[in-house]
Amino acid sequence: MSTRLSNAQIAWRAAQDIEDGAYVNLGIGFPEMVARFQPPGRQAIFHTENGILNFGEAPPEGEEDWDLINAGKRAVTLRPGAAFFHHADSFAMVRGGHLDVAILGTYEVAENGDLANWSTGPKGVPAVGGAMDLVHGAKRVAVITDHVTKDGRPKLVQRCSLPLTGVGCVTRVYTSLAVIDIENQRFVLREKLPQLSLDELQAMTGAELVVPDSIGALIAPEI
Amino acid sequence: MSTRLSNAQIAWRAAQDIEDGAYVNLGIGFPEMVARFQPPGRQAIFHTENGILNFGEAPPEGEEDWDLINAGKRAVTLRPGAAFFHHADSFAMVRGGHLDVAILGTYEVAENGDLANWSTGPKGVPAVGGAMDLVHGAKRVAVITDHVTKDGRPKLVQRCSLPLTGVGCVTRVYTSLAVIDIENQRFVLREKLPQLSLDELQAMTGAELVVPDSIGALIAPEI
Amino acid sequence: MDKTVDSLATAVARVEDGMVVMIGGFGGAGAPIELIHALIDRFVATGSPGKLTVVNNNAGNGRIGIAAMIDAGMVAKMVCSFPRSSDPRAFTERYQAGEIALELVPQGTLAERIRAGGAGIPAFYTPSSYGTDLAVGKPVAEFDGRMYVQERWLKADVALIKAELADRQGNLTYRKAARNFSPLMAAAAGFTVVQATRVVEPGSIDAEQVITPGLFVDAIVEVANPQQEEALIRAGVAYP
Amino acid sequence: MDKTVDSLATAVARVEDGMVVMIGGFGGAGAPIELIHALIDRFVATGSPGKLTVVNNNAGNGRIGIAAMIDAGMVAKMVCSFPRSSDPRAFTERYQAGEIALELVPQGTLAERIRAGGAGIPAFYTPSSYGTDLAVGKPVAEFDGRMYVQERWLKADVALIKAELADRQGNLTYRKAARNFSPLMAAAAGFTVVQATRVVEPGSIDAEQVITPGLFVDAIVEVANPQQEEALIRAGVAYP
Repeated sequence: MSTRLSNAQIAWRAAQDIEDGAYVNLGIGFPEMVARFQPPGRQAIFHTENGILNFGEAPPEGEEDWDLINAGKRAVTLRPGAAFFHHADSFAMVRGGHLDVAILGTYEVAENGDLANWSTGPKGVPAVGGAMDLVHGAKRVAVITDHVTKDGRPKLVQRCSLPLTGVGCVTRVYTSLAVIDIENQRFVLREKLPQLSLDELQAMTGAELVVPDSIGALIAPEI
Repeated sequence: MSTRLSNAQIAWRAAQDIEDGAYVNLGIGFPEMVARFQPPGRQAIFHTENGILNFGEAPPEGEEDWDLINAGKRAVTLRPGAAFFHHADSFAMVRGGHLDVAILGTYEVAENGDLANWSTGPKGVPAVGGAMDLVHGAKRVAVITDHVTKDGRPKLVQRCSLPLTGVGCVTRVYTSLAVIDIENQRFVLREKLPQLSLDELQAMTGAELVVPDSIGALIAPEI
Repeated sequence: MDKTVDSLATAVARVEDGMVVMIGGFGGAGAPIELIHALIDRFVATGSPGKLTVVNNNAGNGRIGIAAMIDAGMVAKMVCSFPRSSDPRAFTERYQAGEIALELVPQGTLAERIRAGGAGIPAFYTPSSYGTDLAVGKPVAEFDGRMYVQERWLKADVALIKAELADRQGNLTYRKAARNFSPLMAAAAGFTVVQATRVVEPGSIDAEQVITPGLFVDAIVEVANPQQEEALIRAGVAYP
Repeated sequence: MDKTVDSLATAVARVEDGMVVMIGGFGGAGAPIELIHALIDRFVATGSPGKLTVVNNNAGNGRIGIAAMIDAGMVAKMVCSFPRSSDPRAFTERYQAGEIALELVPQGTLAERIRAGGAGIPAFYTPSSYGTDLAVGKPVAEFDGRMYVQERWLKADVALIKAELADRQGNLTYRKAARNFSPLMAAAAGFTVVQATRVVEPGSIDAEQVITPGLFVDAIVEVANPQQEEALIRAGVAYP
């Protein structure tokens, strides 16, 4: 058993919490992977910022229709019951709270629910896309992420050091080591890898973990 | 020759100023009559608040489709190139200044362009409909009206005494006696019935008429 | 996912005392008569739901639909732009007796407030009503040299609307000018109930032609031959 | 009334130095490549129109379309949400050299600002960007216990958009996700130019299926086999 979940396993875990019939927006990149792991018998309906509800997987290579793309500009297909709409209607869905779940990647997430996932600072060309709308859009805003950065620093912190995407918006974090809710501006541990001690997990977390009496075992299948 | 224009003749005169291809909203009731008098070779496109562009005349009695009505709840037909849209899009057209002309009836219109056409005071049940949007909607907001009330009082006044529909919004008034522009908060006479003297017209007008060197003859066909 | 329910009574079961209910339609076009009458049936049988705030462009006509709700005594307040009709007596009588409240809103502002409610826009500025009695007490602001009135979003607990086609996921089309306020209300309500003239399978409505996407819809009941409000009024029908 | 014009050059003739130009499309879907290239042709030939402010979700990709406008030196400022792409070098080079300005706007706020521009709403409140660097200097207000940022409408002198069908009165349909910002831009611009894959007679498009009603459209040019931006980029094409 590995000492951390792979990205696919984190995505798998996040997918288990999505109910049948939920309306879901998956951020560009890593979060898109969540769509692959819907539990049998459940079918979420995926929204993309550029104006499609109920799109499906990518078409076979060579069969792309470049007028049928998602927000990551990747070719997609339609599922039965799909709808097109313009950008203002699309973000009315987002901002109006009509999505059940938004799942985003992140650089940092703080115990007060603040999210920083759009800018690594003043260098380079800034680009925000739909992130600042999505964090206020869904009934549930979840983050999927490695628990620590590539050089081992915590991504779950007391206060974000990078430019914020949104204030107090995240409610659940799925990491490579744990599932953590944000409640009353605290990180509340819900599940952790069984082989990992609480002390080890706390050492890799940049803010105090509240540990309830009962926590679950974070176990993902080999993918 | 009559000493005043009939309603049909006032509507005819207003119709002469509508250019080919103009997008036009006609208020409920008397203003609807303007549509009958489009000059040969010109075709305006009519908008109705409840979500139709390019509707046509009423269907024959007995052939009404009550899902195809105008803002006055009268059955209409479609012309080639018609479009349906929802109420917010319809008033986006109005408020966004996309109509060329709105023609409204009125109780009073003041020399500062104020319009009072929705309420005769605190008695009864107030009802405003789309009037307060239409007065801010069109590039040109015109009024058609008798020059005086049924009991002979001026409808063109210094300041409105009735509750306002809009502030400084009217640019032209077509009456049973004259065509008058509102410019720099003054009534500027453009045309009058030839048989009417300036003094007679001024006597029936509740604010001073500015009279340019050249004014036209208001002559409408017998209708 | 299948949002259809098998009866009008089930469809309107979410409406409770004191709720804000948006009802689609402009004149007879788009009025969900069967949903409204199902609500009246429940009120007559149980005394609930009462004390409702109803949002519609008008305030009922004749003795059916919203007018019949008012006659039944279910409505505490109307939010509308034009509480007049060919036969406005139901509202007029209650209003003049002080038994029903009225929030009068310019039609375009009403549409935009509902649109804002669905779109997560808590407030916006409009030139409409500036300087008039209907702007009294509202914040005003100047932008680019012109004065505007601040208006707030309008939301509802439940919306009752009438569609032409509905697929089981809730994607809707409307018939002609019956569209009017309904797509806006579907988005502005916490729970949106649709009576559809025909229920079809997902995929039957071209994705390009969906007017209301399914995520705005919560319950669908098929009413295959819906009554037309205008026709009922002209026939002098009273409900119940 | 016939809004069609007979050449791309005529279609874009209204664009002048210093104007704000909205350009439809998101990624390759909906990018009006032929209109953009007609504008570049005029700039190359005459040195005008330059100093443009361009509004689009992105800031060009590869060496065609908006990226080619930037390469040609026609663009003084980009208003966009995501100035990155698979090949962002045109914008990146100019931006890092300080030769092009950037107004970065969250995507939903960009869409809503354009919608507001078309709808006569000078300002509105949104939760998006509250408490972030992109809200610095903007008015904020509390509604129902939550904080919001005030945003202003966005209008343009000219919009360049790509439609699937256009009738001669300007009623439009779009192809799939090529719809995106185009209906909003058509309404927010003083003069809206459309390249349509097929021009049809009024009445050919079902009134229920019109996405952009004709009153938002000023000039239409038929481009029967439009180039697809994404396909051009993958083929490594550069313009001119």
